[in-house]
This record gives sequence, structure tokens and C-alpha cells, in this order.
Amino acid sequence: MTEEPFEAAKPATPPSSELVVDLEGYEGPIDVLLTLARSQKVDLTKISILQLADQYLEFITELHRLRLEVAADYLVMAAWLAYLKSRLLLPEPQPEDEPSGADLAAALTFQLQRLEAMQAAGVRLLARPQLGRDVFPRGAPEGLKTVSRVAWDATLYDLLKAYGDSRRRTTGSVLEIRPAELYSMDDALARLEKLLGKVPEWRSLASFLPAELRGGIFGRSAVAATFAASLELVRSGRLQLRQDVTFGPIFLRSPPDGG
Amino acid sequence: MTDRGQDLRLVEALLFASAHPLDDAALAARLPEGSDVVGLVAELTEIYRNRGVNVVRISGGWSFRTAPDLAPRLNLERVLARKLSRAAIETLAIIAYHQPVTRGEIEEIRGVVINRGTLDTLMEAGWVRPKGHRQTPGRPATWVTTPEFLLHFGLDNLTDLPGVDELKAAGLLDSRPSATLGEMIAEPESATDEGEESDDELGDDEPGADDAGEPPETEMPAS
Amino acid sequence: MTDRGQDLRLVEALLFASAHPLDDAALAARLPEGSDVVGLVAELTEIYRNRGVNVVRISGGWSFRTAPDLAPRLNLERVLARKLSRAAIETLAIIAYHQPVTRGEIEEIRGVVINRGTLDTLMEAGWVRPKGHRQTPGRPATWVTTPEFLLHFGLDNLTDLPGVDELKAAGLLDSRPSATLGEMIAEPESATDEGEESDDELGDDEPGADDAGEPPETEMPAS
Repeated sequence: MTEEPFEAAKPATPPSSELVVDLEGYEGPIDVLLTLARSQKVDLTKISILQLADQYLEFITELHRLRLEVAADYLVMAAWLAYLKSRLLLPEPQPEDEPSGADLAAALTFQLQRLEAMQAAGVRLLARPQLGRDVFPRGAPEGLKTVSRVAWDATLYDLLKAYGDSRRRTTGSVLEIRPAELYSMDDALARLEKLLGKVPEWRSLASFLPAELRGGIFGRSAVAATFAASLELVRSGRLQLRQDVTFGPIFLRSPPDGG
Repeated sequence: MTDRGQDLRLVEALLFASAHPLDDAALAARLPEGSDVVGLVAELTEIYRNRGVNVVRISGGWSFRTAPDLAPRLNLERVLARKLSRAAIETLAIIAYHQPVTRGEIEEIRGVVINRGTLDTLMEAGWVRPKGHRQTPGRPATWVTTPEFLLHFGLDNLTDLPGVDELKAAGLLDSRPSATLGEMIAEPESATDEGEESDDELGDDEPGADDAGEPPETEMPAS
Repeated sequence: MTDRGQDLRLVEALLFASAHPLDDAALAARLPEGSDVVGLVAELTEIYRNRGVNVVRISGGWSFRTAPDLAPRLNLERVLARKLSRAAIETLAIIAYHQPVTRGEIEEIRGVVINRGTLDTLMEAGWVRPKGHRQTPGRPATWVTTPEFLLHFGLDNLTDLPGVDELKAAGLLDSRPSATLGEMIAEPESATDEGEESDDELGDDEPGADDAGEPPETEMPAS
């Protein structure tokens, strides 16, 4: 667990001014700076940034001297460190809108610490027992199943309602032709004819309506049919009608001579 | 821990981690030379005898398996409440009231073709089943309700289903024809006056009244 | 056997049978109502403490794993360990400790542009994935670790990352813009850390909310 399976291990010896003139194995300028900083053998927070800048610039100069190709990142860092150096050496006060040399140095220190921390974290992470390498799960887990069972949600009410709806829908469409709901003139005529000769006194038309008269359209149809029937009987001389005022009640009686 | 104790741990880990049962040879290859493989496996088997997992012999090797008596408890049953479709509940109702009834008869009553899945759903719910055939050309299967149907709907038997009269009284079956629509709009309170004319030609529709072998007539309203 | 003994057997069988760690809720769902899940797991953990397999807490749930000390002796078929480059290891660590983090932010921390294949390698291993975007110009994707990452490294959640507390206390996980350095080296998208979209907090990494099948999301350790 302790050996690190890293492809590119860190360079064993940190470069000093006279050695390693190769960027192989470095992960960028901050990584180089970190390696150089370690050569100061002090805590990163106590490092001399000025000295570090010098070390770095020396390192880059050496690369140049050997005509090695140096990636732009490294040159940018060199330029920035040169600038940082000048700011650190510049007497106070600083220009107002720029961070002080100390601020810049602190920021660089933070960068170095942070990268170092992440490098260390990576190593610690990979040193953990890894699944499939150091520890193993159950090789043939039976697995847990979630069995879904559908519970149909239907109440007795739903059932009966559905039956009622179904019946109403199918029977209703046929029932439209059912005629019995209206009181026909034939009904009224038959009814009045039965009463002929039994009505010597004036009686209101309403009193001749069927006893089972209901309100609504049936009642109105009964009134209309009875009135029409009475007109028919009047026309044939078998009935007499009387209305005293417009929209007033209508009265009828058998003709005095009995028809 | 003793060497034997360590070897026992190793056998335990090997049987646990291996995707396949390991036979004595496979175990021996991973244990110190001369180890008592058989004894170690026997000891482990004993340790796990009454546990939630057991060491069992499968296809010539050893493996852990969950205890058989726990199998039903490993799976989680999740109940999904779902509403029956309108078509399904209507079909169910018609089967309940008219059983035994053929698919064709149901369609005749409902006035629409039954979707293929509708009867499947009801069967799956355990509420209807085919039983017998109508002795007519093609011998179509007839459908009846099941005891589960009665259980679910809290009925003792089919005669517990309310008759059409009762449905009507409960307002579940209003058979007033559409001709009276105007009346209902004008004076709705008059709708249920006594002496209503629509006599109960539906009355003999009660379940159980029909002879089992005889298909119930699909009703035609009297005219 | 007592009811508790039976429940203990069941927990044992469940953890053996499950392909994924089971959290308390997943166990509770399969145990009798009101069971002392925490106590049962603790008892089982104790029983297995010195055995060849152990009960461990991983990715928000409980699972059996072979004892780490047996690793050299197991000699099982291993998943071929991918040799990670230093760049990949550093990048993985940065994503793990700084998530959600943009590519630009990773580059700022490392002080170098990320090689094209680095994130691919980590994604292919199933350890990282893009999730959400930083609400900054360009809306760069942010990267997070996956539940597989936790599983692979045997972590319960991201607060278990080695040394995360110390790093946080030292302010090394702060998203402090690195003065002019970052601007000079890294991409413009790395300029700020504010207004991130995925506002996951460590706090809601609690197990229990997730179903057995779904490992909980890994979450950011700090920001």
C-alpha cells in the first residue's frame, strides 16, 4: 500500500543552480518552484520568496544556456518572478492601485502551499485501501430486488358508479324515444270525454287535469293538451268555455242541454 | 491471532470475495503449504451455520450464500397504488353484474370495443377470470369475478351487489331519458316525484337472477 | 432465536446480498417497523471486527469488505490497477477537495494547463464527472467526484477525505484568487469563484434519504 504507482515519480534530488537542467517530470512552473522551495529546507510559510525567485530565474537561465526549449508557462512565471523581485526590492510607498510586493509574495506562498497540499492529498488518497486492489466486495452478491406490486385502487363506489354510468349511457341513448313523458291531446280528449255531462257548473280547466299531474314540462303539457282537447269538444258543441279576463282562469262546463 | 485463526480469516475473505465457488484446490493454492483446508472450511461452515449467510457447497466448490429462510425478506415489496381506467372499472362492473358474460356481450353493453389490455389488467388484479364457454358459435369464453373480487370490494357474495333499484335510489343510476332534459333544467326538484313512469324494466337485472348457463339478455329499454 | 437475533441475521444477509452499500433507510425498509437499525449494524460491525470480512461505512451506507490487512494474501483476480500520472493524481485530488471546481480553477491551482487526456482518464475510471456550471462569463462546467469515487477509495462521504479538516482549517481549500499569478497563467474563466451553481453543502450528505439502489451523490468538502 505504501509504494506509489505513479508513472512519473518526483525527481529524487531537487535541482540546484548547477544541476537538473531538464523539465521532464515537472508538472509546471509552480511544481518547479515547489521543488526549489523544498531545497530551502524550511516550512513553506517561512520561505524566502526573494531567494526562491533567484533560484527559479537561475534555473531558467541555465535551461536557456543549454538551448533547451522552455515552455511559455515557465517563461511567463520567470517574467512574473522578476517583476515580483523588483517590487520586493522597491522602496515604499507602493503605487496605490497595485498590490504590494509583500502581498504578491504572500499570494505565491499560498499557491505553493496549496499545490503542495493537493500533491500530498493525492498521495494519501491513493494510499488508501482501494476497491478491487486491496479490499474486495462480495464477489457474487445475490442482489436485493425491489418487487413492485400494483395495488389497484378501486372502491365499491367506483364500481357501482361505473355500472350506473354505463347503464345510463347505453340505455339513455335509446330512451330518448320514450313518449310517455308528455301528456298527449289524445289522453286529454279521452279524459274529458269521460267527464262530459257530469259538469253542470262552471269549473276551472285546472281541475280537469289528471290527478297525477306533476309540475314541470309534464304539467305544462297536460294543461296545453287539456286546453286543446277542450277546444275540440267546444267545436263539436259538447263543451262550453269561459274566460272572464285576459290570462284569467279558464272555466268549462257541459252544455246545459246535455250535449 | 493464531496462524490457524489467520488462515480462517483468509478462507472467509476468499469465499466472500470470489465471484465463483472455490474448491479445495483453489483454497489450498492460496493457503500456506500443508494447510488443513477441509478442516478450515468445516470450521467456517460451523461458524456460519445459524447466521444470515451460510457456507454452502455449490458446483464442487465452497461459497457464501444468504440463508434460504431469509430469501423472502431480502426483497422489498413496493406497493404501487394505481387507479383503474374508466374502461377497466366499467368492464369489471359489467362482468360483476352480468356474469358469466362473454367479451362480445360486454362490448355490446358498453357500446364500445374492449381494449386488449383491459381484461388483462383485471385478470392481473385477480378480480376476474375466464370460466366456461358460451354454447354459441365460436364457443366464446365467459368471464366471471373471483373470490378476490369479493374480498377487495368487501362483499360477502355477489347478491350483495346492490340491485338496479338501489343504485337508482342512491343516485348512481339515473335513467331519466334525455327528453326530460328541459324539465330537469326548468324544475329539477320535480324529477323524482312519485308516480314516475320509467318502470323498472331493469329490475330483473340483479346478479344471481340469471341462470348460470343462460346468457343474460343485454337490455333493450322498453319503448 | 430471538426476534433481535433474527433481525441481526437479516441485516447480515442484506449486507451480504446487496451489490451496493445500504444506508439506514434501506435497511429499515426491510426490517420490522421500529427496528433498532443503528444498534443492529453496530452489533454486526462488532461481530465482524476481527474477521476476514468487515462491516464498513462507505458512500453513505453499510457494506461488507474483505479486511484490508488480508490484501497481500488474497491473491484474487484484481482489477488491473490503472497507473495514474502525477497530473491525474493531482487533478483528482484537486477535484475531490475543491469540488465543484472548473477546469480553469484546477489549472490555476496546478499552475499549468491540463493535458487533454487527464480529465478523460479520471472520467473513464468513473471517479469524476462534470456537474453544473460556474455562473461566470462562459459558464464553465464544474467538476465533482462520483459515488464510485467514494466506493473505490472506501470513503463514507467527502468529509472523510484524508486531512480535509486540517486543509480547511489552514485555509488551503479556500477559493482565494491567486493574485496576478493566476491571471497570468490560467485561463480567464478562472478569474472568480463566486456565484457557483451547485450549492451543495456538506451537511446534506447524510445517508438515509437515498434508496438502496441509488448511491448518494458525492458532495463538495468545502469551498
